[in-house]
Amino acid sequence: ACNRGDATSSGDSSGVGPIGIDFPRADSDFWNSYNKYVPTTAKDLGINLMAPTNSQNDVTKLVANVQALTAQGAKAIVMAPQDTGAIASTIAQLNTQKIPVVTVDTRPDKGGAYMVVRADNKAYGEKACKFLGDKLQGKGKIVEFEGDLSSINGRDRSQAFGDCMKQNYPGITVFAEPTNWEGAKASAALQTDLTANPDINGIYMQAGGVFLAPTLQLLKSTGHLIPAGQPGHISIISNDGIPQEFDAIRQGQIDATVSQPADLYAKWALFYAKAAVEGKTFKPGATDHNSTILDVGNGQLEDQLPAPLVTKDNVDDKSLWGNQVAK
Amino acid sequence: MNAVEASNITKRFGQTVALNDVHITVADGETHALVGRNGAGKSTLVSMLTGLNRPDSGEITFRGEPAPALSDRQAWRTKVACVYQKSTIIPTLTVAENLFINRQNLDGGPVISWSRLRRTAGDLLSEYGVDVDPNTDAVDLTVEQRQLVEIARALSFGAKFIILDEPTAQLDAPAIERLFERMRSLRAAGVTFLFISHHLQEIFEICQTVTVFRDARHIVTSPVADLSKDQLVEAMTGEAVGLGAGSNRPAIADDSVLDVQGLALGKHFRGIDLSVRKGEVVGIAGSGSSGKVELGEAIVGLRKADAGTVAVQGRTLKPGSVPAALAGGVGFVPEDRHKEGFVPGMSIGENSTFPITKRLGRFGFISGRKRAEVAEKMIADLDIKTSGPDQDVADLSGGNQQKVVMARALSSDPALLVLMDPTAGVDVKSKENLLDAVDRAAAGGAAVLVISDELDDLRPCDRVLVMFHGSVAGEFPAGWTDNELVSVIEGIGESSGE
Amino acid sequence: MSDVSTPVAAAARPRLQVARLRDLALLPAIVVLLIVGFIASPIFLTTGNLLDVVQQQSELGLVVLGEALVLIIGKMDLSLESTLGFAPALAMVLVLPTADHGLGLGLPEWTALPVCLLAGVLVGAINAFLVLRLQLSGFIITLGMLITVRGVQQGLTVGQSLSASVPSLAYLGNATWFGLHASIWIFLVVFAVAIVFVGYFRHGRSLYAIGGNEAAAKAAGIRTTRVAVVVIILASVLAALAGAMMYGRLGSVSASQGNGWIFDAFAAAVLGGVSLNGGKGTLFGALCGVLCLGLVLNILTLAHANPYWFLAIRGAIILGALVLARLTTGKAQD
Amino acid sequence: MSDVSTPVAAAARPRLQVARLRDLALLPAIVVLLIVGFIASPIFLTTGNLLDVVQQQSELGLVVLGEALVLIIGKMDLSLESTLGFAPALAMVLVLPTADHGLGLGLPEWTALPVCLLAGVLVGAINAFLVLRLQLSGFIITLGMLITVRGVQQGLTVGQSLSASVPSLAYLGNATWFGLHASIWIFLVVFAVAIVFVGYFRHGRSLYAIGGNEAAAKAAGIRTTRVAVVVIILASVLAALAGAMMYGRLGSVSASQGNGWIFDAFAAAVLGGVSLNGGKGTLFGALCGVLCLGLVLNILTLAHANPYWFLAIRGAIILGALVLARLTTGKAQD
Ligand SMILES: Nc1ncnc2c1ncn2[C@@H]1O[C@H](COP(=O)(O)OP(=O)(O)OP(=O)(O)O)[C@@H](O)[C@H]1O
Ligand SMILES: Nc1ncnc2c1ncn2[C@@H]1O[C@H](COP(=O)(O)OP(=O)(O)OP(=O)(O)O)[C@@H](O)[C@H]1O
Ligand SMILES: [Mg+2]
Ligand SMILES: [Mg+2]
Repeated sequence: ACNRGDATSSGDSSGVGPIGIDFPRADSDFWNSYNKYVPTTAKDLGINLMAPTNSQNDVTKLVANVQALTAQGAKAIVMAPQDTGAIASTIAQLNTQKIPVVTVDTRPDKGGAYMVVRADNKAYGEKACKFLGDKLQGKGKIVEFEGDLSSINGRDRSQAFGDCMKQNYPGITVFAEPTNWEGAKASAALQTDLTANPDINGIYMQAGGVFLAPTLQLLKSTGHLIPAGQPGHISIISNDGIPQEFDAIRQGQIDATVSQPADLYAKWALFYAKAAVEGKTFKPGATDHNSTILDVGNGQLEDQLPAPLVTKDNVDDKSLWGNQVAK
Repeated sequence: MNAVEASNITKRFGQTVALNDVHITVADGETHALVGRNGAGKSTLVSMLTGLNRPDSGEITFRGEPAPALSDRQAWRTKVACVYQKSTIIPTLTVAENLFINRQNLDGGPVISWSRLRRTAGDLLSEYGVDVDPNTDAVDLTVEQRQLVEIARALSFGAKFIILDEPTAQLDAPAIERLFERMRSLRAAGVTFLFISHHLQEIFEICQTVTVFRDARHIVTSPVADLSKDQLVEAMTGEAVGLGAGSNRPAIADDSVLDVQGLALGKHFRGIDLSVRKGEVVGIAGSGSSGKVELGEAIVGLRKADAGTVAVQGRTLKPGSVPAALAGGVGFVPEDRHKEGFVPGMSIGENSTFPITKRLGRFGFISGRKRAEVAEKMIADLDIKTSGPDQDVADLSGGNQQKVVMARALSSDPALLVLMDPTAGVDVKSKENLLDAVDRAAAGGAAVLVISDELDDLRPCDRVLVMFHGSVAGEFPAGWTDNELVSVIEGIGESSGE
Repeated sequence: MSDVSTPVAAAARPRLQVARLRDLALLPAIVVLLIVGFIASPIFLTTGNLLDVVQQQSELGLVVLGEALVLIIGKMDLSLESTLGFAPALAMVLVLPTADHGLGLGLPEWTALPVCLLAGVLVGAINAFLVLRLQLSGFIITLGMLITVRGVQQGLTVGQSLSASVPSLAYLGNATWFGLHASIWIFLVVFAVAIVFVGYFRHGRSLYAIGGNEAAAKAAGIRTTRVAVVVIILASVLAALAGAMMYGRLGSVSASQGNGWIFDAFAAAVLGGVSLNGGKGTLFGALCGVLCLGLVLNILTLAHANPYWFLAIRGAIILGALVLARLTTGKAQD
Repeated sequence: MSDVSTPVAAAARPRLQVARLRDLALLPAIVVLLIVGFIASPIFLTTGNLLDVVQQQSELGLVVLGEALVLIIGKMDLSLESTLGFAPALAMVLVLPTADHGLGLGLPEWTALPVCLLAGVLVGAINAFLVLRLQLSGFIITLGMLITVRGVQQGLTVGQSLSASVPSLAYLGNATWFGLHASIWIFLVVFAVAIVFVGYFRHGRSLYAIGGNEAAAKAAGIRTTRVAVVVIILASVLAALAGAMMYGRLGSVSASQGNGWIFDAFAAAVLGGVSLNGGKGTLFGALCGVLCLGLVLNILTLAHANPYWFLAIRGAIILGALVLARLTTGKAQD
């Protein structure tokens, strides 16, 4: 710790900024990919990026980090608040200091961000529901691994999936299992459910990074891991879009995933942060990168990035971020 | 008027009847002795008389008024002060605060003045001749100091009725004498005492009336002057007296078992040379600060000496290692049974057989049957009052706990037996039992070292060494008189040995 | 077992200082942290930054105070971390309309703060009943309560963050008094009062007596059960108050508010010399512990420690502070 | 012998049984759970389902066994939950190529399991050194180690889940022996050995003596420090073994593997009657505690309890089991 007076560590110190960024966590595959995209993207964009902080999924740490970043002269802040309510007063305060905020992945409940960059988590749930519902032709039993019930993304996915199932596929029974984003809990719940209902024919996992390996392992050891297309196959759809999911799709172990674009998150978050420092403004409407900027209320703009459904048909698409990282 | 009158008191603990329809009346201004064997129910009665416990049935009055409600501690404290047998010192607080616990605001104001508290505590301690810094954490006190602090506290309340439950068990002679002087002058000022002790000569020294309990029942209450010592012992034990039957051990062999050379430890003792032969019983006497206990602890490995050697049966022991000492054939009774004597929560059987678990089965396996056999034999030998070897030691009375500690020391048939204050808190009959056991061990060829300032413990010794300020100040062959021993213990007498 | 020949009363002054050293055991560690922080960033030693640290620690500080009091009487309370979220959440669902994820009971807005504190009383009273009356193990009971209380919050709020505005509840967490955040004042004043209370008042001292030897305290006339009940409830109320302040500072109460805080609370208290065995340690020490943890985090943030190694460095610093405190005071801990 | 009032030796048998009652305190709760489970789902009482429960609890079971042993000697170890993830993760990064998030050191694949267990030895040895040698508070030291060890895992793996295949490490977690999962065998056999060891063997009994009164144990010739070192290291090794089994069962080691498990481990041990004060409780009780927690979870899963109230129900059941155990045995806990 002898970088006295030098809070910047990557990017171009003559570039735009300095821009501060907080990583929400460093213990999940998805966020790890995002964390790795950030510095390289910053360099490409000519941003003077401050060394990132990490709030370990704790809003009080996030608030403290933001205070430290502003004390060190951040001109704009990129964050991914996992608790979207509790960040309200911090954002309000940053606004009074005229420091624009870009949030990634989540939208602050009270707005106030310069731009929100995210994919629609409700859409994940819906896509998963439609895919599974059609695949099972409206009949059967599905186990759903819910994320942490107190996380907005987990809740959005659960709600959208549940509502959609109820409306469109009343013939399907959904066993919603609270997992707290823990693979071990998911595995135990699935094992119990399979014992009680050997005819389970679908699984929806809300985070491939957490649930994929335990699920496949359990299916293998209980003799339920039957490739797609063969009788007895359990249809599985996941969320995240990590390389391991793509492998599993290729091998027919799972059917699909919704790719949550880690690379685009990094790219567009930094892009908007830079634009904010440069004083640019944006309006609702279609963008040049295949997405739409929406006004989600109170003038809060949100760039909803595409979150493509990945199946056997498009799993080798080079533009998917999961195919760009070395596994 | 009676300071206290308790009638028809019955108390059970589970299956044990601790008090069976007993009564006691302590008249104003007298010093009343309560005696009885270990487990007779004395301490249980004390807990009733001080409002810590409610009798199952029976009635207690103080000067004719019914006892206060159990929850009204303040009212109890105005009626009676007490030194309990179990320590009521709070180890994490300073001595000063312990002395004035729950009344730290000496001036009655809301805020505590610590400097005033310290001063007052210092005064109180020096008044009772207790040489302790009031700022010491109580956890650092020695057993004796702790006892003195308890006594000073109880006396400082200014209550007119004071109960002392075995206050002298862990005091040396001068401290006991100071306590008695104090009690006499308080009695002259009209204070009433209920005094519990297993030292019967103390009863005759300061008490006017004595009540005897046996097996949870009241046996007799009588003026002390009307009873002989033998009658008193008979009332306690229920047997005609056959105590003090002299020992007839075989002659002492020539080969020495314990050889201590040039042993020294900090400020406790230095230059100690000592040897004890097979079948010989050697006593070490001395006051609390003489270093005798520390010497014993260094011999058995509880402390590591700075210099010198300890050899048992010709083999030098690794300093500061109890396992080495045990392996070398040492058995011992530590000074503080609560601290080092036994493991509460474990049974008598286990506690008494720790050193010999190797012998109770093969490959580290412990045969419960063998253990029970050994334990039952020891329970019979030492007359431990218990429901059986599976009883938790924590549920025994103090004296019986001490016997379990003795049983542990004897379990390995040691070549050298080191006993530190072995009869503290043990009743007369049990004391005989313990000393008999010592005798039997010596007769069986063990060398025995008795470290105590209890003259009764030292009487069976073949010779007694007296320590004073860390060195041996004198040596007496059997047949010494109390006076000559005590004067050397206190550093005022001529030593006959040197 | 120690020396018979204790120094006599003349040595009182130096002895006292040695006894006090333990409370100050963290000071060397704090000094080292201040130096390291100064090297790490020029921002560190500014008043603004240090006040930020104090403010950020204010809620944890109240929880630590409550936990330290409970530890001093020889009990423990793990459920404080759940009370931190449950109490304000309950207050909010009671006053909020259903549109804001409330229960729509229509309680007047001003009742929110009292209800929040009452929720603290409730949780504390249940703990006290189970632990003191039924004599169940405090550890496992309050662990069960930790789970239950958080679960009830999750159930009541259907997992939602409550971010509607309830000004009366938010007031303490975002007001400014005499130019400083109200939470800083509350934190420091409450601590100061508590330090004086347990240091200089008979009832305060009785906490130490109870923790040191309950039977002896009872024999000395201290109403041990009553004191313990009051302390356990007080700790819960402090946690509820901290929860309200947190809502004021952050603008919402999430279903995981306080998650994992109990570790930090214990860490701060024990780091500051409070013993899990009861009867030992000072509130001043606990205060130092809270500030120490806050400084560590602040320095790591200012120094932009590698996010992946952040945790390891943080843990290593805590271990280092412990070893340092041990070596400078020479006292064993427990 | 002249005693009149004490029950005679004939009463020894019944006394023994009363003493043992505490170990069986959970049996009524388990019976109630079995009945409730049977009502909740016809599947519940099938061998398949009950074996599932045992398998799911096998890793927690090993951690509980380790924790119970440490608690019996009067210490505690919070860092076991981190060792559970760290040990297998370390083994994996050492044998895996960089492409699989390893360090690319090229250690042979078969070394993974020994390295994993050695990692347990290492963490345990550091704990033992700090707690026993430097005499620092076990709680705070192992809490510091919990953070540090997890942090080192996060640093080494750059936060990644390791899901590459390392068959030697995975073997114990997914093999089948005599028609049952290897993990079930390991869990039950290790527990059985431990129960017999601490119940009937000299060195085993010494754990209780140390926890009950360390000074007395020392005076009885027990090498207390040596025994404590062995127990603390053994507990870490058991956690490492559980970590390897978990990898085998789940197919990957995530950066948060074991996160929060220490609460469950303590809950199971204390629920089963093991005291945090040392010297008390049996391993059979701890085993019952583990199974109890597993049954609760299993029943809630089978009954498809409302996810939002899941936690609250779970907490309430734990509290209920405690109160039931208290009422049926009439013994206070600690
Ligand atoms: N809390 C308790 N639980 C169970 N039994 C008890 C309890 N307290 C005392 N007893 C039993 O009651 C009986 C009387 O014990 P008490 O302590 O009153 O004896 P004592 O006369 O004071 O003996 P000593 O001279 O050894 O101190 C003993 O058998 C003891 O085991
Ligand atoms: N003997 C003691 N036991 C316990 N704590 C003590 C003791 N002496 C002092 N303290 C602690 O030290 C702190 C201050 O003590 P100090 O002696 O300075 O008191 P004081 O208010 O200056 O008294 P005075 O003004 O009468 O000298 C208090 O918080 C108190 O808790
Ligand atoms: Mg007694
Ligand atoms: Mg002063």
